[in-house]
Amino acid sequence: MNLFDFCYGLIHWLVDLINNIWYRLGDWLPWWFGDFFTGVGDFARSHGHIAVMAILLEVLIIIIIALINVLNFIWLDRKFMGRMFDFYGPYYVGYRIGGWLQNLADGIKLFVKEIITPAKADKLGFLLAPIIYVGSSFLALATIPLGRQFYIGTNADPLSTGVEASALIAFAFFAIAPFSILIAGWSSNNKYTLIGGMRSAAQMMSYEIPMLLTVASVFLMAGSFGFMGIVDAQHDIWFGIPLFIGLVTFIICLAAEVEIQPFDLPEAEAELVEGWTTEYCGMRFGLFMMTGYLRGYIGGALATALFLGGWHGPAFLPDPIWFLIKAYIVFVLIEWARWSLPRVRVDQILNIGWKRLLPMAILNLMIAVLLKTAGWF
Amino acid sequence: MAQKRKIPGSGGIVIRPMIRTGKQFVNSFIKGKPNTILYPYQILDLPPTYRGKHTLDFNRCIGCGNCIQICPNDCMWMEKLEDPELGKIERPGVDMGRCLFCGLCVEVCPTVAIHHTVEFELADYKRDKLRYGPKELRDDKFADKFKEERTKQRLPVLDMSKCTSCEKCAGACPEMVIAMMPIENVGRSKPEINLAKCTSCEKCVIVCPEKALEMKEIYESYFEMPEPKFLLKDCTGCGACAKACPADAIYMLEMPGTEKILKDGKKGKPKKRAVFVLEKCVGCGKCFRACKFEAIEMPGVRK
Amino acid sequence: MAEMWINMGPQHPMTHGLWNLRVKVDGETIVDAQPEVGYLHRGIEKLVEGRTYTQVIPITDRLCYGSSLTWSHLYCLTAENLMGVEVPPRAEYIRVAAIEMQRIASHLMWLAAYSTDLGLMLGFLYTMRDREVFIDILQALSGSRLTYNYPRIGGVAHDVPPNFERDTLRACNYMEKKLKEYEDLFEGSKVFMMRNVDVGLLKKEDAMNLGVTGPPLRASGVKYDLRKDMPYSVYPELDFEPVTHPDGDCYARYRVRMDEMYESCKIIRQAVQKMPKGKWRVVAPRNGPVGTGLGRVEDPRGEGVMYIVGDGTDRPYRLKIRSPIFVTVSAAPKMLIGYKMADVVAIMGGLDMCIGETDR
Amino acid sequence: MAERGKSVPAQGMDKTLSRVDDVPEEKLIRALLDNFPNTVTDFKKLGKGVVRASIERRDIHKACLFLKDSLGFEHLSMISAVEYDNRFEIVYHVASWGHNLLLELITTTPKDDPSVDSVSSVWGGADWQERESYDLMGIKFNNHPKLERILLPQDYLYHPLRKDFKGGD
Repeated sequence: MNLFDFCYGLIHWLVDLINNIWYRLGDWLPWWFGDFFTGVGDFARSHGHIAVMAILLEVLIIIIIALINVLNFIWLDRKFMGRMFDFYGPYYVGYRIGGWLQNLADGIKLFVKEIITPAKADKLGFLLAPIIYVGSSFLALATIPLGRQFYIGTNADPLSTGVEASALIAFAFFAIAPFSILIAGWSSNNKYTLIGGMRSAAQMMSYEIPMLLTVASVFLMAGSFGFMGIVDAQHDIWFGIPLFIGLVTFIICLAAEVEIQPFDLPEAEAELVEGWTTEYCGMRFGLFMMTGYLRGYIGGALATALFLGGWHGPAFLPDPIWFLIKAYIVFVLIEWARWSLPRVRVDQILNIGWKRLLPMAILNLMIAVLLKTAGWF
Repeated sequence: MAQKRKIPGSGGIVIRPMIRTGKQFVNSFIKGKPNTILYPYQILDLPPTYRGKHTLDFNRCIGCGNCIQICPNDCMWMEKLEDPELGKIERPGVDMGRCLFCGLCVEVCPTVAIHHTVEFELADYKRDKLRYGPKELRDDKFADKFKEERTKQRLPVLDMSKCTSCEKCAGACPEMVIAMMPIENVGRSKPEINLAKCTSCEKCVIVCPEKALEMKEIYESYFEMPEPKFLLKDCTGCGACAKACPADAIYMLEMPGTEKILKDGKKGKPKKRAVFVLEKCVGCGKCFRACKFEAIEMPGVRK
Repeated sequence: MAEMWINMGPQHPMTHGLWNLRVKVDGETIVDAQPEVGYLHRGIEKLVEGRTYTQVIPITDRLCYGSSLTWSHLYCLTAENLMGVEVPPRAEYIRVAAIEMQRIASHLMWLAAYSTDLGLMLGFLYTMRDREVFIDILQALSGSRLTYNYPRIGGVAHDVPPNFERDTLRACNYMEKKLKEYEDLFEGSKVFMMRNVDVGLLKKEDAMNLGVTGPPLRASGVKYDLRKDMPYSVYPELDFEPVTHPDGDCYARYRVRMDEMYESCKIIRQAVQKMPKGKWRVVAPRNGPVGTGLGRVEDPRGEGVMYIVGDGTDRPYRLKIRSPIFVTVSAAPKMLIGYKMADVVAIMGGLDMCIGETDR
Repeated sequence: MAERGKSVPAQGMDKTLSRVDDVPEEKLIRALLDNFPNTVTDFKKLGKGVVRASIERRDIHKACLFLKDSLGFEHLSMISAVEYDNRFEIVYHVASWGHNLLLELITTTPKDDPSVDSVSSVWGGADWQERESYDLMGIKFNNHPKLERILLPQDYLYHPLRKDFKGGD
């Protein structure tokens, strides 16, 4: 039973439950009114309607899981950072669960804050930037399956592979973010945000290439553009083992794409105040921040699916749990490096991207080609 | 002493810093606890020398106001009080909102009556509440608990009202630090004790027939205080300075030969003049401020 | 991108205080820079004229939040020079130990700020944690945590607390262990070296001409340390070595400060062990004579000089304070031009800005 | 990017060290007296390595150039302006690192014309210090590249360190 099947069954059951009352209501009413009622009920019970509802429910489930994970990530990040820095981290809000509720408290605080748009800002761009940023990230999220049967699908076939080329789609959506950052930086009408936006564009575009080259090696090995095919191909051996260079390159590129510490130049606190988010406040900033962690989650999930065998693991835990555990490990590793390293400079980050990571990615691709032609995969 | 630059190897890209932070993580999460002091629940240990809120010993304080004079921020003031035991007194209050906790008032106090406690949580909702009057500062027992750092010495102190100028103390002193100085227009002399050389042998106290000399504990002073200069020609003998003096260092003595002849031929009361026992003077300048005839000069003291 | 002026400050994470650095950038490269100070001008030189010699000490504490003790010590030196007061030897040793602890605390605060400038939050928390060790000792010594008000004209305010020697030696050992850790953390990291080496080059001639003093000067290869070259207090009796580095870049400044902390540990150890018994304070005269007094010390940030004019009353007639950073920051354009925008924080952070003393 | 600084020997004052060797204070006074016989009015040795000399203001720039170029006084420590009843004194504390000398060079200006020649062309570090003296004490420095207020706002009316300043609004 896959997620679609489950949702379909749930919606079907719910519709039947409601229809039970609905039809009886129709029986009591005059015939011309009762016919209308039964017509509506029949429409609700039709396959197309229930399938659409089921897909919406699937999306909702995936989003809720993602948001809970984002809260977990923020908490984990702060707590882990705190212990590494020799302090407690979140402590009092939600004392019994390790200060987990601190994030919710921060979220509420951001919700009730006033949203200020600078007087000389480009209003439309200023409003659109967070929407594009959040929307593109959620779209990338939608394509990632959490388990063999746990994905946003459209049929109940247990052997279905979901969306064809879902990995390509995920990377396409993942790469929209610099566009919105550039819009945010430009429309804020502030020199810091402008420089931050420009840096972001330069950085993300230069890191997109090595990242996609490593991903191409994975596609090559798996012979598929979809996550299902890629993860299924890793049943015997994770791609992270033969393509270790690719894994390293991918994680470094991921850190740059998600803009975390050694590569967080666009929002460099010391010289650019807060970079492209300087002028944002209230929940708009909250969205940016939340989406930053969401992108961290997506990045971890991508690395898991592409290199770490996805949901494959010993059978005592269900698929999604294995998937999330691996994603968390990748995230914690990135965070660990994040809090241990200073920030690199803008010329250095481009140097690293073009002079180190691109050759590594090409080398990785060559290894993949060799392995594939040798017939080992 | 030119150092060679250590170029970190490839492990320095990310592994070595991560090992360092990982060690700290293990130390503060698995082996022990973080270094943080959870402030409202745990409180930092403060040393006894910490300069927090003031406390005032009413019995020790003589109300000289030296603390008010030395305060760099003018945050202290004198308040007149009526105390059941001590009578009419003057004691200082402190405005914590302006105080910069420099500790000069504590250092300058001649009787070590004012102290700092380790209390530092003084924030309040209104500025008026930060003005701590003497009654709120009062803690007569604090000075006993406090470990005194300033050295004190038992020294003979003169009560001029009892002195008869018999000069026995000067004769008894083995160190020859007591000199009899004649007082102008009074016809008597007063023993002046060079306290810096005194060895506290108490011989002068024992020999004094009128018990005018008494051993008292005097604290060492770190500051050179201004000394009052008395101008006899301007003195009217009103006695305001003697009343104002917090250290009882000024005595009004009669000047023989200045009696007014009254109408009936009898002699009236003689004119008085102020006599300063400078060993007891704390340099507060109250006499200078009290004198309306400018018979007392104190350079460097504001009127 | 066209050239544009950017105001970094007065409210900016880079400034460590309240000043303004106007940089003209071409893309990310700096083509011109113009520091502006004065936002924190409190008129201390004028305030001093209305206070007695003793009352000035707490005011001079407020000159620099990072190293308040060295400034009040400098004022006391100057006033003693004016009045001709001889300080008892015990007081001198206590002062030296306290100043060197203050120097370590100040350098640690610099390291904390510097590492956050480079984006390493970690360094901030580690160094601030270890600075606390010395702050605690200074607190037990003087009674306060930031503005100590400890030196007096003619000595120091209190004698040392019990267990002072034990605590200080322990703190020195702890600090030397921790400094090794910092070296591991900072120099062992390639990213840190990438941000520091060859950044903010200040040539020796420029440094000498522009009046740069202190660690930035010694990092440019000039061996000049007032503690050694024009010794004051009891420094001639203590064995230490002024630290220099030939390179003149940000890394050299970092290295000089780190090595100075080692040297300070050495000095503290000697001062505590050699400390004689006796009085720690003499009574200073209330009125200063007519004349001038001069004090020069090696502040953690450079050469601090005070010039005092007495007119025979109990208040100073004029007190002129030479702030090392005020002069050093005028050399900032020389260091900044040609580097990237992100290097501004490294370069200005490497100078250890303290606006309290700059603006006075 | 600027090239890396060549590692130079730490002691850099070798060429000037040989000029004045024993009893540097007296040699310094003699050198000043020889070169400015008419304008150096007063001199005194204040302590070890500290010398005070007074010079008339018309020669201050020349004297500073001489001090830097010939005597090796490479460091201008401080410029302070002091107001007296009848004059302004501008005190230059000039240090020589090679000889461990500190010269307190005093020049006076009358009250109605407080101006001296700028020495910022001699020592770059004098630039801001002269601006500060101008700002707070109102001493005008001729030939200064940019004589503006530095600590106080540009439109401020007073020179607050003067004794007749009673607090502006």
